[in-house]
Amino acid sequence: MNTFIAGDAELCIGCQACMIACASAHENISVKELLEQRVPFHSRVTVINVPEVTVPVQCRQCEDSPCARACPVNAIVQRGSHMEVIKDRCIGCKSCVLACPFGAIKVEEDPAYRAGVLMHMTDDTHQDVEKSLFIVEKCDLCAHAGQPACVAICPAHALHLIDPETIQQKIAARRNHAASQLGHYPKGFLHTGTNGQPGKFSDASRQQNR
Amino acid sequence: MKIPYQLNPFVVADPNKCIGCRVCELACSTVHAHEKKPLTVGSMKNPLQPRLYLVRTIYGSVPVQCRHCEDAPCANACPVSAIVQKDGAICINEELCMGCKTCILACPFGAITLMPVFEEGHPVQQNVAIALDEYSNEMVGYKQLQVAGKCDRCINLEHPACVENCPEHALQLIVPENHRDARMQEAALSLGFIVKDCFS
Amino acid sequence: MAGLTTTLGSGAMTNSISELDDMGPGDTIFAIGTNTTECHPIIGIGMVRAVKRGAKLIVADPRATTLTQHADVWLRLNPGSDVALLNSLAHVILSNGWEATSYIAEHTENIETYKEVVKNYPPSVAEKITGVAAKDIEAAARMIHESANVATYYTMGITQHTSGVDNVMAVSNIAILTGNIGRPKTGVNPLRGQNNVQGSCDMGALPDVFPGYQKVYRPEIREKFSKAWGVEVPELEGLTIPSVFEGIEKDEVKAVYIFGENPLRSDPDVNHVTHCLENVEFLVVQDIFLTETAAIADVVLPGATFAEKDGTFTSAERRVQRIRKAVEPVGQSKPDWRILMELMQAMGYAKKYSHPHEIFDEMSQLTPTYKGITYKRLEKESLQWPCPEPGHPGTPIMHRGDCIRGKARFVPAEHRSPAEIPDAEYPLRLTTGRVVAHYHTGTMTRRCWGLNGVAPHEVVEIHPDDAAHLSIKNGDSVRVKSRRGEVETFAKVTTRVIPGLVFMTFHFSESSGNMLTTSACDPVTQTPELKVCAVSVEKIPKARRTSSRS
Amino acid sequence: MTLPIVSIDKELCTGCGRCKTVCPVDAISGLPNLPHVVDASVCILCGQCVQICSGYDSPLEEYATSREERLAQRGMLPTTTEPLFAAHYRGDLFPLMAALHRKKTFTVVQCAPAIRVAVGEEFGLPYGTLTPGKLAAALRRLGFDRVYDTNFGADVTIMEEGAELIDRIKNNGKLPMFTSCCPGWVKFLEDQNSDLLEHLSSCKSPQQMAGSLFKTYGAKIDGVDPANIFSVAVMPCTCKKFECERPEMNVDGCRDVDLVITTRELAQLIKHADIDFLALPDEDFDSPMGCYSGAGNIFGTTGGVMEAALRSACELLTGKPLPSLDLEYVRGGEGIRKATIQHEGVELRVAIVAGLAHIEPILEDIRTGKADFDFLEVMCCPLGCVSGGGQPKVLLPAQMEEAHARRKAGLYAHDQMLPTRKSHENPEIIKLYKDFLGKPLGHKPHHLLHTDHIKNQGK
Repeated sequence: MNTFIAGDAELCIGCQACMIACASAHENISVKELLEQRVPFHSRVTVINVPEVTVPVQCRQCEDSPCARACPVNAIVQRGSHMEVIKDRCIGCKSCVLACPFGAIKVEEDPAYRAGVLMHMTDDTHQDVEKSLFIVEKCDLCAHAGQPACVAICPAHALHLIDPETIQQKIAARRNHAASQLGHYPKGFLHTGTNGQPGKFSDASRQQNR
Repeated sequence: MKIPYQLNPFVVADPNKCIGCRVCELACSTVHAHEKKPLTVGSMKNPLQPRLYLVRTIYGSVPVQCRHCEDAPCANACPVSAIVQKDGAICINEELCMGCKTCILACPFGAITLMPVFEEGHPVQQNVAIALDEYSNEMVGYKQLQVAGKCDRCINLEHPACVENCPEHALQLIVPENHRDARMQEAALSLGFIVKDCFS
Repeated sequence: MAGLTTTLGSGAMTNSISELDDMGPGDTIFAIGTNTTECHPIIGIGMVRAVKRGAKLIVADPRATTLTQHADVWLRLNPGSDVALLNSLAHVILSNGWEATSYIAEHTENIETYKEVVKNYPPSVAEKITGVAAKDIEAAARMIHESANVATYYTMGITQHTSGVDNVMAVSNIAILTGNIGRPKTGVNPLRGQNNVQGSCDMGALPDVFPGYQKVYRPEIREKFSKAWGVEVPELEGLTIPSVFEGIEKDEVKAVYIFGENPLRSDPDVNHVTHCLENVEFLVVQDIFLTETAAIADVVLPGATFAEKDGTFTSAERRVQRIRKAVEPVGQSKPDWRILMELMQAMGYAKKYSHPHEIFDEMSQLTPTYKGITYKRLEKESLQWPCPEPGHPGTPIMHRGDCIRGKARFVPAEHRSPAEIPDAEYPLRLTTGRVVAHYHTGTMTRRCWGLNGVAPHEVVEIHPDDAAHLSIKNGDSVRVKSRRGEVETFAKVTTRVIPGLVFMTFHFSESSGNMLTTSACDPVTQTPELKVCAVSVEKIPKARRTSSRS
Repeated sequence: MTLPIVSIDKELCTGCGRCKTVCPVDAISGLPNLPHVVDASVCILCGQCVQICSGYDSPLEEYATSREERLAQRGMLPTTTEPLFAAHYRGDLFPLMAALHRKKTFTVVQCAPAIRVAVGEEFGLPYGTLTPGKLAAALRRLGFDRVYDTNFGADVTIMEEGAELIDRIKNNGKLPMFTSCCPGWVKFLEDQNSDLLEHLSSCKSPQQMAGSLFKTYGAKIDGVDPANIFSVAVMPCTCKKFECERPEMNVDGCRDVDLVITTRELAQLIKHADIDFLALPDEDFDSPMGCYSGAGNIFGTTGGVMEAALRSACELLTGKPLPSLDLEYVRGGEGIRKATIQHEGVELRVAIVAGLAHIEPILEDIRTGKADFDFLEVMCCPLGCVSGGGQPKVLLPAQMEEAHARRKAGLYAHDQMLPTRKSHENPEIIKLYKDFLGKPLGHKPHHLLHTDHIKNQGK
């Protein structure tokens, strides 16, 4: 089972610290240099603030990843306990963007590299300029850093790293709870109607009791 | 005010809605045929040459066309830079194309094909002679011009013709940013429905 | 400030922020005119957590915010109708006999006049003015009544109106009517917009007071300061910002010295402000960056940043905190106190200070509320004023029993419409605010890679109905116009705003919402009505798509 | 057994099923994505499936049948360049070309009203461009000895059908009376609703009336042996091919009409003959049977037969002409339109059905005696003959509605331009009755212009 990060809508205040942490965690120079070199800001997590809810959204590391299945060049692969993009393979076809039900995949510009595609400027210059490289980016659980930056920074503790162990524990705890709840139901709660058993007041039961 | 770069929009079809009627192909051919309106079948001079292709399988049918990749392999592969980005679409400059077919090999979607060129119903010939057969050097005519053709998302029109004409509304113009925004909102709303205290 | 001073005797937060951490079942947070989670995120976290623990939340805001998602009652009022809403709450409370009778009898005055006024605001009437359903007003009033403690928080949504003082007094009236004052988890709490705005007000950065809000008009105060400083302090009060601009226009004000402000972006009706400052004879600007205002100054004095200087900041909850220099000032920049001192010396006043604590000591000796606070004490603790004598523990909660001014006073206010109402030419109402990533005119935050990254440009929020009517789609370039100017920005189509209302910030100098806002002011404080003005929005025809590197 | 008139090519059909949605009699069946078939026992040959079909022979795909073979199978000329579609009708150009080549055959042609507003489209003119002059010129260039017009037949139809209606009203005949111009409608009644056949007018359709007059009245004028006349009709309709082949459609053993080609086939023939249609001069149709009124011309669209009939019937009943000849209230287009005409004390209640798919409630009303009208016009195709199965096929379905509306507008525009706008005022019609036919519904007209409709006759 893959590990993933989930946002808690009950606690998130929409401060976007996770986005900034994410963006800088995926760059290998200081923020001062980022600013000086005008490196574009790319965050793999997005805080959604709509009237109904405020919560960060990122990749859920699906087990049967629609993005990976949609990719025509196998640029999205399972690696360790998450889905990862192999940048060199990506051609920017956006099939994964189309496929992802969470909108968690972005195709972003990397101005440091050229894409080899000429872009005809239709504005005033009418020149052909070489386009930057565009590649897919998605949450990689900060695999390079050991701990997801967004989870670490959230001042509201609204981001949770959910690993297989956590989820198994949760499932077990809830099952135990459900089982113990069953003990609190009134005696004979299964006698009526369901599961093909005759109800307490059905004719069949009455005749048996007689 | 600087307008942020937008990813190239593209057209995609919903296989669950597609009935395989090929109207998209007809519409596509029509707008790219440079023929005068109106278009009744009898008035057509050139053969139908769509830039999207209905694929029929045992599971059903769906048209396939160009995704306008950001790092388009076709453009990368083209030795004469005949494939460029223009108005947010990857377009082929037919003047420059020499029919080398590298782009066809590069495209992972099969969205590019060679198209014989016609004008007013007649094949456009090029200065390439055709030899009679394997043994004779006799010239029997000139070869028809053929260029690579693919979806240009109808950048000169308000809406792509295939999207406009699909009787089942199976084709959609996807603006990646909007698509993502909508999906993310849905995802956020779904997180809002998780039971209380589920993370604690 | 003026509103709370009139009703309670002090214009600061009555209670402490940390009380939010103790709130739970039985407590209610009443947030009016504040987008706390975005503008005061740390307090916002406190509120959201309190709600999770079981506290109730009443939010009054025309716009959907993160706070409204957590609200038990959301009073979605029309901008500028706060007085009507608050009076109606009082009407419900009074007509049900829910008022705190004994507290009112012992500690307040003027209740009868107040009753006279609010009786004209039954929920049915208020519904017409505010757009809030009568049942929601009743529900909010009931919630206030049923809670053991109600803490009220407000910010610029209350003050930045032509009826700002009335709004503040109406808020305060509700608190004293229900006896929610002078106890933990209650009070009237204006959240300040800047880290040290409380401190600078405390220090007398207002036209009519000396430090500690000691009025200039009182002779004994003037005498005290004249004696301490060895100069005759003038009897004349200073000018408010709008009066300064008026003075420039009348050629009465010859020189302006601005520090730590960027009025070319932060003040309403920017075009007018620009005109005035360009025409004043002598303009000095002291700032840490070359802001838009500094760019037109005759002299620019480079100030030091927070990390480059020693001193104190006083937070919204009146907490005086010691800050320390971490790095030396860059280049020619100097701490503000040193620049002012050198200026003072150059102008012939020979007093010399070597460290901010000397200035602090001088000030605290002259200021009763700060008298017990010293740098020495601040080494170990942070103190909330009033701290009138050495050894005093400070005052986390003000107005215990009687309030600062003696008896809390009910000051009734009638509803007044905003200064500018939409018409055919400017059919939409603009309200302004902030986004979480940016601070004020973005002078500092837009120079941060991350903060500018999450909010790189202005957007105007517009309701889907209005957008459809104007053929505007999400992300379209639009032009927003008012009688005072126009800006270009991008549309964000969202139901966060109600139909007829659009929302913008003032963080982005290239498309500042303040190009549009009106300079109509509250008659008492001269605080401008930044929260309501009439605008029109139109789509800018799409240019051909170009590259980001154009 | 000859080729079926309307059928679906299994190789080209993608099974999209859109033909099913336009078939008014549910004659088409098939599973999604699999080739569909037409049930000939139900099909009324209206050709709407041909018009909607978009399953074409892609040059990018390989088929078992080559294009040449496919053209031959369909009876189409090998020079045809247009794309081929799955739903198609039988082409009949080869026998026509043979007849035109036979020196001693006297070839006569008539064209339906809807041809003159549509044939130009096949040469790149805008939808609905009116080209009667070029049409006549083209037919003459193709070698027809006489270029007559179905509109003349339509005027005759008005004389006969109008008289029949008046007769039925005056003599308590079976009412409401149904028009019998649309062969699909007639076939539909005969095959599937034979209990209502008595309502159907006994008149032949304008095509057949004109055809029988060409070989009698016309033969007499030109002094030719009717057996040597080859009579061709250019029709917007695929069912007309069926109608002309009906065994009872003859006079004394001479077929009324020998061959029907469609508008599209005519255009293919003109192109095959290398005639530059757009450069042709405007010429007149031949006299006498190329002379027509506006009333005859509007037969080409829904409500037109009704309007033409009313223009004459009201005047003949009362002796006073209608105040206005533009009877907008019958110019519908929506499925069912009903109107009541009051003129000089005479009240006529009429109903017009455009598109056979809308007929069921009307038939139900007639059967239950609830029908509140005296005269019913039915056209199988959505907007009448302008949208017929043989008309130029609009490539994009989205443009169909516009094309039909423009053709319809073209017909009414032509009507307004013509010197005579009432059938009974057409001088050649007056002359025809005076010199040849006698009185409407008389013996000779009965012999030449009327027929009996019999259950399942068409099969």
